[in-house]
Amino acid sequence: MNDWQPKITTFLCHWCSYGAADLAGVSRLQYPPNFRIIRVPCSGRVSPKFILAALRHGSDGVWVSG
Amino acid sequence: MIQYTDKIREIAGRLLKDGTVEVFIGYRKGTVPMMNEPVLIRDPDQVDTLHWDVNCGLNLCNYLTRRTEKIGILATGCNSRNIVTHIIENQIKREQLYIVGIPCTGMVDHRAVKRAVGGKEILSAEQQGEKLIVKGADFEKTFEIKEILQSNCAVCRHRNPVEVDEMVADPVPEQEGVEPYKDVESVEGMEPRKKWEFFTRLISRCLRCYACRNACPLCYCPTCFVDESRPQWVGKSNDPTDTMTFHFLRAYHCAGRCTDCGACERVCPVGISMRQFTKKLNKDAEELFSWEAGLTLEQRPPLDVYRPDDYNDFIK
Amino acid sequence: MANKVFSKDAWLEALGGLKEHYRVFLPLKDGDFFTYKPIEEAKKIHFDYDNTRLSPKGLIFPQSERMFEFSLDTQDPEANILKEAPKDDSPRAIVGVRPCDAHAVGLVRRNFDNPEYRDPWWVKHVEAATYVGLGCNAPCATCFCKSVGGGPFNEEGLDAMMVDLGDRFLVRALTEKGEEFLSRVQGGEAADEEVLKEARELAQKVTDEMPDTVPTGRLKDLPVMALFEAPFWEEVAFACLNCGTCTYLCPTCWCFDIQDEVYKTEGIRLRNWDSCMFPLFTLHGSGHNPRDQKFQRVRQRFMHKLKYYVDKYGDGVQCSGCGRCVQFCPVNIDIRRVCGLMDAYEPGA
Amino acid sequence: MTGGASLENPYLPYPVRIDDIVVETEDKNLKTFKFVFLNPEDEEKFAYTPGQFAELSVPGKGEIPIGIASSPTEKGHVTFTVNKVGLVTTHLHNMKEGDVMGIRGPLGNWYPWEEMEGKNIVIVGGGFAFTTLRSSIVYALHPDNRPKFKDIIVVYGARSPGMLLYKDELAEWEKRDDIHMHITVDATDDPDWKYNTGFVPAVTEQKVTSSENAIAIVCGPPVMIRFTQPVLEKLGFPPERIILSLENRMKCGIGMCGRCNLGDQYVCKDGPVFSLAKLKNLPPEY
Amino acid sequence: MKNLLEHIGIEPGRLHFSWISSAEATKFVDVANQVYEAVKEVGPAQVFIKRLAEVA
Repeated sequence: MNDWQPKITTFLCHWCSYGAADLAGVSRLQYPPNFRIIRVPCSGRVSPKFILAALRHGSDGVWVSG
Repeated sequence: MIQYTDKIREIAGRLLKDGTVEVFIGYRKGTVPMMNEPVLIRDPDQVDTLHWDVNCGLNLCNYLTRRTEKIGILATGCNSRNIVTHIIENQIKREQLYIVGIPCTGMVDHRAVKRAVGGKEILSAEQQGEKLIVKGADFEKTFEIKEILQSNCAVCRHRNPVEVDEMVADPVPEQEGVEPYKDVESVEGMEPRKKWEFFTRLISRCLRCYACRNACPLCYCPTCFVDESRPQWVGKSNDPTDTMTFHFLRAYHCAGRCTDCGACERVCPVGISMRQFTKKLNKDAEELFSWEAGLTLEQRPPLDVYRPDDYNDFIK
Repeated sequence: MANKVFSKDAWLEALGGLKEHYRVFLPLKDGDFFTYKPIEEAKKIHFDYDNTRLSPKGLIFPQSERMFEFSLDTQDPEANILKEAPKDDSPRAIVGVRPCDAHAVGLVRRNFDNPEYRDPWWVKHVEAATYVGLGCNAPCATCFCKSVGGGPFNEEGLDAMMVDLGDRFLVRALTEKGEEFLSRVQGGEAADEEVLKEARELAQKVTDEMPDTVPTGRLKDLPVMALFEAPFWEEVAFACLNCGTCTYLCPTCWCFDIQDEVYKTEGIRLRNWDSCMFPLFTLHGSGHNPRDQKFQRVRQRFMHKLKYYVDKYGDGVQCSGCGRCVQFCPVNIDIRRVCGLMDAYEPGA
Repeated sequence: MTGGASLENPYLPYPVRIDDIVVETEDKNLKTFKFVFLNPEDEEKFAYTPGQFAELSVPGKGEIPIGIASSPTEKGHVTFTVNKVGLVTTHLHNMKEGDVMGIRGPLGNWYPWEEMEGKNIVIVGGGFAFTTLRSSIVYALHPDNRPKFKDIIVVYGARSPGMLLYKDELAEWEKRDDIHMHITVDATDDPDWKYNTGFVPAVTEQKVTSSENAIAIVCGPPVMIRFTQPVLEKLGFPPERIILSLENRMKCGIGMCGRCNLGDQYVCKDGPVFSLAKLKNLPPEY
Repeated sequence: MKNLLEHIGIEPGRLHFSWISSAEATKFVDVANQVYEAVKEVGPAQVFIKRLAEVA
């Protein structure tokens, strides 16, 4: 089971966390590659339906970041 | 509570005659035992069809949505809180309503009664004071009403209406020392897997008839998420995952708004206790925000306000 | 036609022995109510139910049923071509069916099996089924089968009929399928004339005593548009929640929806029960909805059952009088009352 | 239609391949799809008459009932003109030539061709509902059929010139003398527009002069139908000779799923073509 | 949302919320690692996944 890698659906705010992720990339910071990032105009756009949809589609984790 | 009936008729007749309201929403006696039918009265001469007893467990607030007349409506504690929620959420204007308050000592759980008589057919159920006399073809049984209350009524802490124009009787004492969230706590103590099994079993009989949704005064969206097709959030079959999605989101949409009126459970044709979902949210709202829905017109519910001191432990 | 008498214990044992011939379904207690389940799930069998909460229509016409399967895999040469989903149409015996529910099968047959089209799944499932009825010794107060062309011992639609004679069951075959069923049931003995007479008298007595409460006689002759425009619909519909309980519990409601579902590259087309109570039922792609008001949908349900069906087929209403919708309508909209209103309606009065 | 109950599965679509896609209108919301049957023998089974419809079946998305736009006199393919409105139609619009899908049908009834023999035919259509009317015109103009009918008068309207369907064919029909075309648009600022301007009912009133020995077939949006109906009645068409094509939400297309029920009729099986006389005795829930 | 999901039996480690400014690249990486570890900890999702409908 150790080589199992989770799939994590990630909703990132365009103005905040997406920028941070971008900056992390530019700064060559390392972080795990398991995130499937969906950029949203604001994390307030993330409806509970989205989170359920992610789980229903088999995501192992969901991360919402503003 | 029988005496309420006469008083209700009198009030409704007066309101309709003097033009305070154009329509009056109450109940009439049902055609089968322990079922009363919501009814809309326009004509003061018809107020004698109005009826009140311990089987008025539906939530009349449902019938307010998108109405434009001046309406007289009966309201128990929980119903009045739903009316307040309706007003806060701009589904109806306070000026349109004349709320006739009913101090309520709880509604009878018709399923519990049926269970108590061994599932036999009940031919009549008459309320006499604090007792309910139930008759079938070959039995007669008398119940203390407080023993056969709907489970939400048994733990009710707001029996008297919160927003009224007129009361049909003096307020009743509120129940002391009830523990409304015992069952929630027992689920909270379970392992995730056990919890999942508990809820899967709970809803396994669900037919997706949406009676719970439609009976709920909070569910007034013009298009429910289950009916949306682009994108389609939920499949339409009775697949267990889809059923769970429906119940989960339905409950979630009631967060901070549910008054635990019990209408959803009352109407379920297969007896699912879907309050297990909403009660968890009510408990959280109470613990995290000290909030119980619909107690006041002055304050907006916790999930539609921002306060710097909001609970935010879950955010990293 | 053959018949047999069983002691109650012997009957239960005999049912248990049918496994190699049939998949046996019968009403089992599920929480507060009875529902049809395979006999394998039985902890205890008792034939003392009023009726099941859901009608047995789900055994023939499942709430959700796979119609077709298909692949969306572009590598698959058969991609996008629909194929019939495999079904288990081995013989099944449905035991303990109340006569109203059997009567309903005949009413529904006209829809699914007509001179122009046959619904393959419905037809095959019915063909695979042997209906073994259970006469009603004590019809409920909400029952009105007698008013709609049935009766507590009506044999229509049944292949065999059980009659509860206190400590024994008389089981009579009514069709060839029933004959075959009875020949496969172990135990029991041929009924003598006395037992048959006892059963006949019981049936007669119960039938005679059952009140005939719901008038339907005038429905046929009333003009359809007059009933459609009758003034009582708004009042009838007021309390309605537009839930689908009545239609889902009803043994004669057949409307369905067709949906496609896809998981990865595998897809299925399935059909689900639908209900004329739901606004979505008639919503056009354009957004136009011919029945967007609640009272229109309630009217549709009653008009379809009690008028359109009558006009279309010319004999009898699309209702078997089981009383489920009367008992379980959460707001107590009573089809008996509505039928009375319709039947008594005087156009222009 | 079907002769007697067949044991064939009436829900099973015939597999077809998209052979050609034509964008019909300037807003690009209407495309005409030309389908070829994967199994040639299916084409014979799919024997239809103008006025019928079929269910276009897009696996994974669902089915939609669409009027057949081609005429049975055109062999080797069937065509449908589809407006982009919902889930299935949007997906269909995104499909490409060569893609495989399904067609189920033909379904429903058709225009009363036998009754129309020896009579004048007035065809009134509006917008994208012109599809089965196109089928009818092509069918009626076919040399085998043309002698059966007397005058053929067509009133066809769209919102603007760019919204007209089948523009090439319209132009050809305009040139012929065995069919009287009256094309109209609600409004246009195109100085070169050489046909009529105005709503369909008004143009009908101007151009259709007589109801004598004539049958009118009408297909269009509800508003157009509502206003055309009195015009035709004023011209003296009795309700039995005003033929309308309805649409309702459908799923099964064979009168089983119940949703298109109108009184004792199912729009999908007993319709979609009804005479006005018949409709007057049906609940107006369409 | 998170509470109710946990209540019906979705493990707490599956759903995460955070606030990160666009300047906080290091916080992003920290949180990303935490989320990754938490999800890895609870293992593959077993429930609430929609496959083809389990129907007749």
